[in-house]
Amino acid sequence: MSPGPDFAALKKDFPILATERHGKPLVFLDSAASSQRPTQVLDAMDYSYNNAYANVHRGVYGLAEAATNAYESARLKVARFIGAPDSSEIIFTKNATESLNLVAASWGRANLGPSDAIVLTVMEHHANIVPWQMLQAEKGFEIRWIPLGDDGKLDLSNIDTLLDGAKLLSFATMSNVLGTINPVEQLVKAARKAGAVVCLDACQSVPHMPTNVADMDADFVAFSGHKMLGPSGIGVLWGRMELLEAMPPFLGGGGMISHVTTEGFMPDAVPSKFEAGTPPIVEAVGLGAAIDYLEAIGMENIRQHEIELTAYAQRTLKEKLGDAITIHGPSEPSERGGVLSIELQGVHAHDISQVLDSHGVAVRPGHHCAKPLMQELGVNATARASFYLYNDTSDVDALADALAEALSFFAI
Amino acid sequence: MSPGPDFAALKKDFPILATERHGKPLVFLDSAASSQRPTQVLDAMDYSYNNAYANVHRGVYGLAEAATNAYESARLKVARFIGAPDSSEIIFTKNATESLNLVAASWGRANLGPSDAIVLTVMEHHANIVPWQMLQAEKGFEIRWIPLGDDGKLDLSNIDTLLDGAKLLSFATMSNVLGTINPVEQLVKAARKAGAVVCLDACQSVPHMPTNVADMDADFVAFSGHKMLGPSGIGVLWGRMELLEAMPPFLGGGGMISHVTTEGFMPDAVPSKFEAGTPPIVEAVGLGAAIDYLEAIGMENIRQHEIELTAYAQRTLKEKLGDAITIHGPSEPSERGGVLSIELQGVHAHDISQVLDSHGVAVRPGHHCAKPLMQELGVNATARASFYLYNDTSDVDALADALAEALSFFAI
Amino acid sequence: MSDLEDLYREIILDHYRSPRNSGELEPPAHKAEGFNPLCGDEIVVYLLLGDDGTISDIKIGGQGCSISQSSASMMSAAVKGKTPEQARELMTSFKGLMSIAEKGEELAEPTPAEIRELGDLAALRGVVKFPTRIKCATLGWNTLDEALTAVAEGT
Amino acid sequence: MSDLEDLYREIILDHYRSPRNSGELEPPAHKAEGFNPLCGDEIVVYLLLGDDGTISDIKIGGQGCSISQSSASMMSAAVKGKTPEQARELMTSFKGLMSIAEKGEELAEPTPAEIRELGDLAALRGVVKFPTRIKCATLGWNTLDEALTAVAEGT
Ligand SMILES: Cc1ncc(COP(=O)(O)O)c(C=O)c1O
Ligand SMILES: Cc1ncc(COP(=O)(O)O)c(C=O)c1O
Repeated sequence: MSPGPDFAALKKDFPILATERHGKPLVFLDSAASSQRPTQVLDAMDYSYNNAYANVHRGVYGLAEAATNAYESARLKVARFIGAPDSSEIIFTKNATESLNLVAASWGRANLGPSDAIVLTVMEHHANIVPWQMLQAEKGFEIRWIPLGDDGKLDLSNIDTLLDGAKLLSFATMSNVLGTINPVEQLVKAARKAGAVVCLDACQSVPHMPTNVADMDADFVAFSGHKMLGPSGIGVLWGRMELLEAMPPFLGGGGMISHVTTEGFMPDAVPSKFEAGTPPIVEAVGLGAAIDYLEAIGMENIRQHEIELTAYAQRTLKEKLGDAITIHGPSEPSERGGVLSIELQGVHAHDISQVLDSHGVAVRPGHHCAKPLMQELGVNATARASFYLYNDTSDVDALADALAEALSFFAI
Repeated sequence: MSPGPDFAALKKDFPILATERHGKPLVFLDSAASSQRPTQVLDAMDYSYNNAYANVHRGVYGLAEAATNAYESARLKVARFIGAPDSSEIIFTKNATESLNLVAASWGRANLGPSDAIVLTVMEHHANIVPWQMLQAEKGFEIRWIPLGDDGKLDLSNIDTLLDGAKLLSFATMSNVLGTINPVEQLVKAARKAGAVVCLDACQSVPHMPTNVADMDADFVAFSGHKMLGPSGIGVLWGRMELLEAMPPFLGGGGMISHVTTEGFMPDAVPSKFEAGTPPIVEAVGLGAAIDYLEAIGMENIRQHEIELTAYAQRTLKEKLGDAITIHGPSEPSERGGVLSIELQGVHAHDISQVLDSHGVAVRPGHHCAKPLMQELGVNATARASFYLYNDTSDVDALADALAEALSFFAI
Repeated sequence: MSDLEDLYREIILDHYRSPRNSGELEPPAHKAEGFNPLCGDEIVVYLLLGDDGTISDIKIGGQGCSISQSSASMMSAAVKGKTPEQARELMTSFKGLMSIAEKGEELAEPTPAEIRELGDLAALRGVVKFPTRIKCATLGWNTLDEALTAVAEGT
Repeated sequence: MSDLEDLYREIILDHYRSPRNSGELEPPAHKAEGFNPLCGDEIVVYLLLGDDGTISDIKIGGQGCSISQSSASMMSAAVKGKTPEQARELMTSFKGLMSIAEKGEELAEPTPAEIRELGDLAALRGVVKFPTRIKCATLGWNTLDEALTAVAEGT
């Protein structure tokens, strides 16, 4: 379909995609929730466990050094992958949710008071809402919301008013429900003008397109390993060094101190300061291998592949299902990711997903952890189909066929 | 050596133990920092990734259900393994450090004020010190310390005075430096008498001996997967249901809410309330497989094996190194775990470990994240050798030989 | 019959398309709201007790999938005219059908008599094969349970 | 020569066993404390500047392994009588030997002239093969750096 890498050939790297459901080949369309992973990633982790595993940082014997090197190389890879100026600005967490909680609990608790305001958007994932609401209950600041506009995009007509006097703007680079790619440059500029710190929930964009945190000019960027071919159990927070250095620690424990007495403790330098306890050692190695895999294909190519697949899906689904289908989010494929939130007339999302499963097609029903957005959209659930590099037009065809079946099954 | 399972045969389940260092077979004696893991655990995780992986809880398609079942079965296994009355009391975290921070940030922040006191011991790991010091800086309560007595044991002569009016007693069931097994029953009874909540850092005991949280009559119990043959990236907090239900959430995000609007959120029930974001899905499966492996051998047998190995090590090291060696901690093997903190006359722990490594023997030098204890002992580092089920007398012999070499290398 | 057809029996689809007792009741009727945190389904139960202590009126609001909607619809039909105790007994039978044991109770398959009592609701037994859907099927019941508690506590 | 012997050269063991400039200095001498968070090693540097602006006296306290102790001992001997600038130049050469580049600088192997200047310290080059030990070798230097900064800021 696209020039460059042979996307059709990639499927064989993902053993799970060769499995069956109810005697039908698995059509996996839920990568926005969590991706699958290639053999290369599992092999790298097994290699680590079987040849170079020990706890990191605190050992001088060879195995501990090898494990530490593997863990720190993963940090270097992540830094390079997202264009971080300094690899010490990469903090490994357990998931993007923890990354965002870290920003709220450490930066937020130190910087937000009752007379302050922060700005979020109504299309945020709960991970970028609830940590702020929890802190709000403690500190009493105001939360302002950028509303939804047309075609699944944000309404930025009042952005300067909303940002006026705000200390923080935190938003998703790409909506996990609508696929909308938010205008990072415009938003960051507006935030800078207002003097606000900028936090990006980049969970849905980092896996799917080139990322350069320096170019984006953000202060914090959060994402998860499991959505980008990496293992479960690891997330990333990138932060600007000056901010990270000024922030108090988040969790306390081993590895994050330089000294402890019964009287008190002195935190270690960044990033150790924010990595209390035994980190996700082998998960970092797996994430590093995932990055190697993604870079070999090329993030530009992946983005291009997904734009084409999204365009094909929009066309095919409309052709096959006509007015019975609603696909939320921007109509222009280049303005969105491969995340299609679908409504089917007279068929609840839960039931769509159930019927699709019986055809081997895996899509996710629900609010996708974005209830305020769902309320805005006036729906309580959508069936979400999301693409990744291993999906192709045959998957879209299977989706269209299965949706047609669901429609006829529930037709009155 | 012991009747029952054939411990000598277990080594073959651990591929890393068949690797070499500097042309010498690896003698891994650092399980107190992190254990190695058998093929069975890696196979279970690979199987999950390759056959039953999807994000948990929020999908209705088959793969998501299979992943959810696998994740929840792991919870059941953990509950059974530690004798938890209700599997909903098992919370999966990223490590024991997060588990203890959860208790401090959620229970502690809600329950401790300036006129309160909590009690810790001087032999705590930083993971059970720093979270309380961080909260102390915010809330201003008093921290009282149970001092060290003779033979590496706690001095409990003033325990009732120390606990008088205290709201919490938190302590390690087994010291990761001294190996001391603390008298849980006596301490919990004293705490109950004083009306204090009891939190146990069971990192070093759960992997090595039978655990029953109901019998221990504790309120919270924390431990890590990676020290008990499980993968990195997963920890456990068990808590008593009434307390967990009354506690505010810890991290906010997807999966821990029942409802969210722009105005606020309603937390979900326990344990979801405390599991924000995509959990360590496959890590839980790996931990479940580790528990299967441990149970097949039997925790009583493992404990017995380690008592015998510790006795053998105490004897052998003294014989070989005489007065040049100091082994910290209780002299009686049945009162301690297989954790030997060693000092060698005229040779710093760092150098011991370096020389031992050149003989293939992996031991950890340093303060073992227990600086207040080190200060108490008057040393700045020890070389720690720690045993697990895969160690045997040949490993102890290799340790003794390598220590003798280190002594002669540094002899004046 | 495939699992899917077993799940979506005709009677279920019928209740889904033409829900019984759909609507709202004004106070003094009691109201309880239930959420399925996994999928966003919402059920609102409005409950009015008559002078004889039986459920004199019940209405169901909210939105959800065929399973949660039909189950709530069937439930409303089944409990109308019953006392709170009878309604709760029915709930226990229904949860038995869903393989859910109440805390501290043994899991008990409903007896043939109980199944007869369940009527249309018995058609939901195919749900058992789809564990995540069990929450859909029981959402209405759990919400009814809350409404009954609210009535008893006079809140 | 094995890696281990390359690491623990005789001259290193000599400085470890008989550390130079061991002890304390009273104020007005400046004092800085350094910790290696990984292993617990501690170095205390006491520093006195003469009227000519050179390091007129230096003493080393603390405890640690052969590498951190010998490195600090060698350092104390090497910087005594030097100006703060000269001491810092030496530090840069030493860090070059340890393959550590200062922020923003290219990693530069020390020149033969610089190595001559380093004297006994050059014996520590075997440490490079043991990355975790590099922190031991540089602990004294980093602490000296702090002491020099304290002097400059008059704190
Ligand atoms: C936009 C967005 N933010 C945050 C998250 C939370 O990520 P995780 O569950 O890995 O913490 C997700 C994924 O669920 C997401 O799509
Ligand atoms: C007694 C004790 N408590 C807490 C911890 C912290 O465990 P983790 O690093 O897995 O969070 C450890 C292990 O390092 C330990 O030995």
